[in-house]
Amino acid sequence: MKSVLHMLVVLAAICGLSGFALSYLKMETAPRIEEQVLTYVQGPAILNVLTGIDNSPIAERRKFSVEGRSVTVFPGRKDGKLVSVAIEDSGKGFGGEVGVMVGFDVSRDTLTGIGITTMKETPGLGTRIADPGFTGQFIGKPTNEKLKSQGGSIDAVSGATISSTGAVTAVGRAAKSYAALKPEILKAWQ
Amino acid sequence: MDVFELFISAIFVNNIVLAQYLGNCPYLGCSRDKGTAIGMGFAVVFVIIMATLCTWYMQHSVLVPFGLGYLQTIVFILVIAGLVQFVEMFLKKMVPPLYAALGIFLPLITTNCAVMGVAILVQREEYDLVTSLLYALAASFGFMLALVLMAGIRERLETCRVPRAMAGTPIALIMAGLMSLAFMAFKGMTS
Amino acid sequence: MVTISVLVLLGLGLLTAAILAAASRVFHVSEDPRVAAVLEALPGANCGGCGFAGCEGYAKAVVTDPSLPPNRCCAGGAATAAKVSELTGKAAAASEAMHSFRRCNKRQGNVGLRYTYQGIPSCAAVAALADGAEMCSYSCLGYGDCVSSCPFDALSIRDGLAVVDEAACTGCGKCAEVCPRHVLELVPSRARVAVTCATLDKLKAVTEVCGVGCIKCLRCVKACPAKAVQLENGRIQIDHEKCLAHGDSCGQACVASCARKALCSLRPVLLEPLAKAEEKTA
Amino acid sequence: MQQLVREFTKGLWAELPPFRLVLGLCPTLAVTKTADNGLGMGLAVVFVLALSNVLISTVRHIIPKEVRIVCFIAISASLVVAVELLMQAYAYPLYQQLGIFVPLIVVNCVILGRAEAFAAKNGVLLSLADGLGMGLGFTMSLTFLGGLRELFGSGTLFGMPVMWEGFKPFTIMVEAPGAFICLGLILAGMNALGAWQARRKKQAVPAVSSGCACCGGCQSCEGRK
Repeated sequence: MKSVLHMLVVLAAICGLSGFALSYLKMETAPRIEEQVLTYVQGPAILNVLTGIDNSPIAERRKFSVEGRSVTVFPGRKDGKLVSVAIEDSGKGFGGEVGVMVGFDVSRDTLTGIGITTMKETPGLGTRIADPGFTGQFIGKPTNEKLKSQGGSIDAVSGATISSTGAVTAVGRAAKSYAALKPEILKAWQ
Repeated sequence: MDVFELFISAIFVNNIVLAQYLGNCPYLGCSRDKGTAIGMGFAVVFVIIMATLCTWYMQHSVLVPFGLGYLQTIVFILVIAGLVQFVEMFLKKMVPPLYAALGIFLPLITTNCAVMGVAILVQREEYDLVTSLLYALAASFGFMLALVLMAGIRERLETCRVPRAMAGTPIALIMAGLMSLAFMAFKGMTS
Repeated sequence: MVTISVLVLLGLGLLTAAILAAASRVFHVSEDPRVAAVLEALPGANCGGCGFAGCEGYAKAVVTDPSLPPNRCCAGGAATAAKVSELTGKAAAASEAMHSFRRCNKRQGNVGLRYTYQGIPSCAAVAALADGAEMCSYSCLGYGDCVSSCPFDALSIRDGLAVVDEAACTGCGKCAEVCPRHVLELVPSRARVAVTCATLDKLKAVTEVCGVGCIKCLRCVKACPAKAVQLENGRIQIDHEKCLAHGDSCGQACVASCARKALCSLRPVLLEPLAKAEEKTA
Repeated sequence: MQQLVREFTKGLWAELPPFRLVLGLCPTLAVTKTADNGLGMGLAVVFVLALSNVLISTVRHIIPKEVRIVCFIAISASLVVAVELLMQAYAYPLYQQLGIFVPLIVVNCVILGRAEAFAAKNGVLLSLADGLGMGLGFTMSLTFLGGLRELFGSGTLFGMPVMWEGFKPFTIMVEAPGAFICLGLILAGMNALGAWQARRKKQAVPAVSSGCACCGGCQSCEGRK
């Protein structure tokens, strides 16, 4: 019995100690990890959709809350003046959620572009929603843009209607957040 | 994803040993003769499926709800190590014939990265439970296939004249390379 | 977050330890502690020379089977046997040292060739090809499967024949296992006589291919006063226990009786000088 | 002191983990597409190996025999999680490149093998020397293999183009078959080198050892010192 107790105590102590040390380390590194993930995962997409800016959108990012959800907004500034913002959102695609980074022109309330950040669509079919042929259609369009089949002007990728719909849904949801947050955004970055 | 496609792709196209570099130590270590290879193969099939089941539940009932995703590695390996040791004791008492057949391979499996690899891969792919188990089954069959094929080749190799410096592990690795080359031909079979 | 992660890992550690502890109780298989001790004493080469699957197999068997002698481990030799006998409480019966011995003298018998073999250099391969390259279907093939099987470097191929280095041979029997023709067999190191032919053929079939092959005339069987020489499974076999028990008084009658001496030469003791020394003292 | 140096240097050549002992093959093969990946993986292993050796040799007396392996695994797994976090925080691109092989450091036979064979039997300082030596040997091997594959497979070294103009890379070198074949050739080269050295010193040519790959049971291997 004593040996069993010994076993229990030692193993539990090792596990508990490592749990403590690791969670401490996690808390210490969490902000840096978040920044790194943003830089390397969302970063390229953000810089893609926010063209002609001269600040660092990731460093100046800010969190807002919309209907209880936390939304991260990345501002794009030129000569210190806010010209565009990027908001990420997702919609249901064929293989799972399609994450889309959506850029908004603040003065004209149009889209400056979209970029796919995460997706699990069928390689060769659904993944073509990340091609410029599809994403490029959004540049300069109004924020409530839809697919042609839904009465809008966007051509869906042939053979990947569900993936395309997912992307458009994501754009729509981001636009909704943008519309709700616009006053706050303008106030935050003047 | 189509079940059939998942199977074919996990066994041939993305074979865990030859395309994903997992489980190489037993692949070279337990491929001296076919009997050993088959024994090891079945032990791995058994353990991978059990481990995937346990770690899947661990992930979805503990790690995700508490937001402890970063502890995945340590939790999974503890579960696998405990599981393997438990299975060994269980088989020894309850199913001695099976223990006699697989027993000596079980302790070797804790450090087989194929087991841990499959457990982590199904989480990264975010498969549901049934798909995870199917994937685990297919992946472990792929491991067994590679192992048994390799054992067949090495039994033949025994009777061949091999340059002295190449004898043993080097020639086995080169054979593995050629096999992996052959398996690359399956690429493109699934989309 | 700290509390939760500590709790989760603590719980997991406790659970693992508890399950393992419980399992080791519930699924406890009572194992003789002597098995572990014997295993410790064995060299751990897992050579299989004892006839069991690895050292653990022998350790288990020697503890549980009272009739199994403690000196089966050839790799460990006398020192290991002494330890094992101490642990198992078995009297260390005088360990009968064994040697591998080649039952073929094809060079002396002028065995001809059927064809020239140029394939894979392995006895197993050549034996599978039309019964081997030599006229005799039972001769030493000379491609050295035994050499590569020997864990102690006690074998070599000289002039197409396997040669046993008696000083290095531990009598583990690996070579006898791999020899596809069973030309190699284990004989006690003290053995006085041994058969140098492995053929299963008889009479003319033998004389046609080899000058020194055993033709199964059975004179040796009749000559042996101890009935130690017998025809078993088509080959002459010597029961060395009986032979050694009977002693030298027969003057190696079997060797003397062998038809034309050269035919089936039962050779004197492996250690010829010893035999000669004994003769002198007699 | 001498012993410390000996334990440290043996990992650098005499018992070079992937090439001599044929230990830890999976990461060796998987992450060596480029030299920097090999180097990064190697450094992660140095960190885990040195610290796990130190921790295990510190607590070696209080660990009960029955849960020895589980305890060793728990210790090295914690260190691996720490590496994962640090790598995510300070070297995210490397983390993305190495992917699943970062958590799989925990099942790298080198770690458990050294824990069992060395740290569980020796003092803290010796274990540290052993872990550092083995880890650096591992790093060297990985960087070398990675450099070789990168050089022929993409014509670059640490990301810089070094081959002549018009060099056509052998793409196969950065694929799985190239990894196996490259490692096989390196092992053969090591064997040939060993035989040549022995001949020069007029010693018997050492029997080619098949290393650890002859069993694969790294954690049950206690005979190795």
